[in-house]
Amino acid sequence: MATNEKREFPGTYLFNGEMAKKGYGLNKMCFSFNNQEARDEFNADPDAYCEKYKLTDVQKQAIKDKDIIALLREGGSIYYLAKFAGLLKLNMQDIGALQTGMSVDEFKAMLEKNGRGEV
Amino acid sequence: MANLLGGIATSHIPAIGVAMDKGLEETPYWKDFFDAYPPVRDWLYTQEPDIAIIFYNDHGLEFFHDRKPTFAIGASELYENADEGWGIAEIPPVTGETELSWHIVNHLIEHDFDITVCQEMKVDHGLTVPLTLMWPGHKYGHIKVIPVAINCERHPMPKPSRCYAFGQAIGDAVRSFAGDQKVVVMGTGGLSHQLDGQRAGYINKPFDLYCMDKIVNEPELLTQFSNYELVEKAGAQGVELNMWLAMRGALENEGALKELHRSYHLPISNTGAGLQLLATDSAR
Amino acid sequence: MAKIIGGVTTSHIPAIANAMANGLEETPYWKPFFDGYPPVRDWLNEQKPDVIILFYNDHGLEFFIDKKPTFAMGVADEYYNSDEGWGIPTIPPVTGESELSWHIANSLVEDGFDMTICQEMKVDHGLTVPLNLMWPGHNYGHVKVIPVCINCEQHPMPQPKRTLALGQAIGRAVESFEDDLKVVVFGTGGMSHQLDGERAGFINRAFDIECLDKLVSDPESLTQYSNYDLVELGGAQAVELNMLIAMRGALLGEVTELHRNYHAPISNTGSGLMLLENK
Amino acid sequence: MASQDSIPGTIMLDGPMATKGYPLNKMCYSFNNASARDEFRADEEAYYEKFKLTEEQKQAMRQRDVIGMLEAGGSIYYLAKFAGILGLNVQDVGGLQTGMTTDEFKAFLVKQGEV
Repeated sequence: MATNEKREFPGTYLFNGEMAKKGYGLNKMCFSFNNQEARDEFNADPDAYCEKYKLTDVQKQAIKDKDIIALLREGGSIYYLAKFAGLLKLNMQDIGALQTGMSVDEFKAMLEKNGRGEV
Repeated sequence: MANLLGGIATSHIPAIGVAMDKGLEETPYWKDFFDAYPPVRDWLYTQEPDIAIIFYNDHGLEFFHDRKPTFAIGASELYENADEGWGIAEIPPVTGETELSWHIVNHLIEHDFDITVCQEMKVDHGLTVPLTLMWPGHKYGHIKVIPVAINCERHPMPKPSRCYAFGQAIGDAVRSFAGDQKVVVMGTGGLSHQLDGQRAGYINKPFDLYCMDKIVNEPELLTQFSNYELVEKAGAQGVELNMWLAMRGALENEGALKELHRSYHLPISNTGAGLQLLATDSAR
Repeated sequence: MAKIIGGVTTSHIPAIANAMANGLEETPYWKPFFDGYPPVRDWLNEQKPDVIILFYNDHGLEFFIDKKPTFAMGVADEYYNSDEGWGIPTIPPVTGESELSWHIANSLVEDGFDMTICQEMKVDHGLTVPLNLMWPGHNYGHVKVIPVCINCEQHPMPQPKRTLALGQAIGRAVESFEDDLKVVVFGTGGMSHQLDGERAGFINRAFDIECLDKLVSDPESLTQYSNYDLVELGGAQAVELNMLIAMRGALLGEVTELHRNYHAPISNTGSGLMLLENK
Repeated sequence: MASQDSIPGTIMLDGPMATKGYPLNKMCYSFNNASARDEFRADEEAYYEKFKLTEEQKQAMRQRDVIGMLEAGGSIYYLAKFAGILGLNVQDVGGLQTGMTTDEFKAFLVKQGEV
C-alpha cells in the first residue's frame, strides 16, 4: 500500500520537512554556488561566507571538515551539497567514498559489483 | 487532535489598509464597513485561537508569471511583507508555524494536491489586511499564521470545486494533527469586482448575497460554477470567491455550522465587501 | 490532431555531459552505455517528432526549497541552461513551444492537477543531458521541448500513482490538441541509485530490470509502490522512477518495446534506456 | 455557459495573453522596488527597452492607455503597480477604462448597491 507514513532506512537521510527546515541556511548557501562569484567569495573566506548564510556551529564545522554525513544530518540536501562538492572538485564517487568510509577505488568496485547484480 | 473553531470570510483590498493607517474608520465612506468588524474581533478574543490558516491570493509580490503556482503553502517561522509598489505601508512580520504546516503539506501530497511548498514567502496585502482588520494596530504577533495562496490571477485557475476539495483536505489534515491547538481558517478577498477592462467597476450585489447565503449550508451550489461563470457573474476578480470556498471546504467535515455574523457593504473601493463568521461545535 | 508516437526512458546524470564534452564515448567505461543510443537516435531521425515532452527533475538550478513546486511545467518559447555550480558546460538554449504547452496547462488544471506554470524557467542537466544524448553536438534546436518538472528532492514527493495519473492527463491533453503534431515523451533519470548517506552507492539491478519490464507491460503495477518503497528498493534517488512512470502514463494504451539497453554502473546509477512505440 | 471570449469588456489573462504580455508584466512586476520605479521615472523609453516591450506595449504605456495595455497582455495586478507610480487608485483606473470621470465611476459603483 502506497503511503507517505514516516519510515526510516539505515544509512539514508530522507530529506523531508523537518530536515528542510533544519538545513535551510546550509542549502541556501550551497544553492548560491550556482554562481561563480559566490564560489569565489566562499573560497576567499569560507567562515565569513558561512556566517552570511547564518549556518549553525555544527554546520560550519561540518563544512570545514567536508563531512558529508554530518552535513546530511544537519539538514543538507544532496542536490545542493553536490554543488559544494563541485566547488571542492569532488565527483559523486569521491563523495560516495567519503560517506561510506571506503577509498574511491573501493567505492567504484562496489558500484561495479552492484551493477552486475551481485548484491 | 487540533480543533477547528470556525471560519471567517473577509475582504482584503489594499484600500482598507490605507484607511486604517490614516485613521479613517469613522469617516462616512468607511464607517459602515468597519462597524461590522467588532463582533468578529470579540469572538476571536474570546476563542483565543493559536493558529490561523489564511487563504489569499498573491497580487504580484511573491509570485510572478515566471513560476506561478496553482496552490502554494507556507512552512516558515516568519513571513515578511514588502513594498508592493503602490505605496501601502509595510507591516511587521507575521509569525509562522512549521509543524502543522508540514503536517498539512504531507497530507496534501498524500491526497493528490500538487502544491508548491514555501519555506520563504513574502506575504502581500491579501494576507496582511485581514490580519490587521482582526487585530488592529498590527497586534497579531501572538497568532501563528499558515498562508495558503491560490492562483486568482492568470488563467487557468483552479476550479471552485477543486478549491473546495483543497480546503477540505486541509481541514482533514488539521483534525489529524497530534496537537491540541485551536485553529481558525480565513477566506479572504472578493466578493464581486472587476478592476480591468471596459467592464471595470462591475459589482453584482444579488449574486454576492446569494453566495453568502449558500456558503453557510449549501456550498455545493457554489462549487458547481466554472471560473468563467464566476467572471461573468462576479467580475474578472470575482474568482476570489475561491478563497471563501477553500475556507468553507476546511469546515466541511465539522458538522453543522453556526453563522454568528454576516455583513455586506458596497462599494468598498471597487468591490462588494462581505464579512462572515461561521463557527463549529468546537468553539466555546 | 496531435499524436504521441512513442516514449523514451534515459538516464540524465551530469557525468554523461562531461563524458560527451571530453569525447570519452568509446572508452571502456562509457562504451557499453553509449552503444545503446544509436538505434534510438535513428528512430527519432526517421520519425521526426515536432515536440518532445520531457519529464525530469530540477536539481537546484531553477528551483530552491524556498518555493518548491510538486509539478512545474514550462510554457515558454525558449529555455536557458546556466552554471549549475559543478563545472559541466552550459549548453545552448532549448526551443520551447507555448501553444501546446498552454493547451496542456489548461487541461491539467481543469483535471485537478495543481501545476506551477512557468513562463521563464532555467533547465538543468536533467533536461539537457537527454537532449544532447539524442541529438549529439547540441543539434536539438529544431525540436520543440515542453519541460515538465517533478519534485524528487524534498519529501513529501508525488507518489507513483499520482505521477502516472499526471502522465495520463498529459497524454489526453495532447490527443485533444487540434494541430497535427508528432509528439514523443521522454522520462529521464533513475534508475536505482543513492548519492547520500552511508548507503551511498546502492544499486539494485534486479529491481531496475523488473521496473523496465513493468513499464512496458503493466505500468499500473508500479503504482503499488510508495516513494519510501522506491527508496528502500532502489536507493534514495530511485524516486526518479516517477519520471519514467509519468512518461509511460502519457502513452495511454499499449506499447511495443523497440529497444532496450540496461547498464550499471554509470557514475553511481543504474542506467535504463528504452524506446517504446505507441500502438 | 460562460466561456473564454463571451464576456464583453473583459479580457481574460490566459495563456496566449500571458505569453504576449510577459515583458510588460515583468517590467511592472519590477516596480515592487523603489529603485526600479526611480529608474523608470528617469527614462521611461530606456526602461521599456530594458524589458523588451513590443511596440504595441510601448505605445500603450506612452499613452497611459489601460485598455491598450490589457489588449497587449497586461495583467491588472502588475498594471496596478504602474498605476501606483502615476499616483492613480483603482477608481481612477476604472474611470480611464470605462470612459468615465473618477466621480462618475464612483457613482456607478454606489449605484450597484441600490439593488
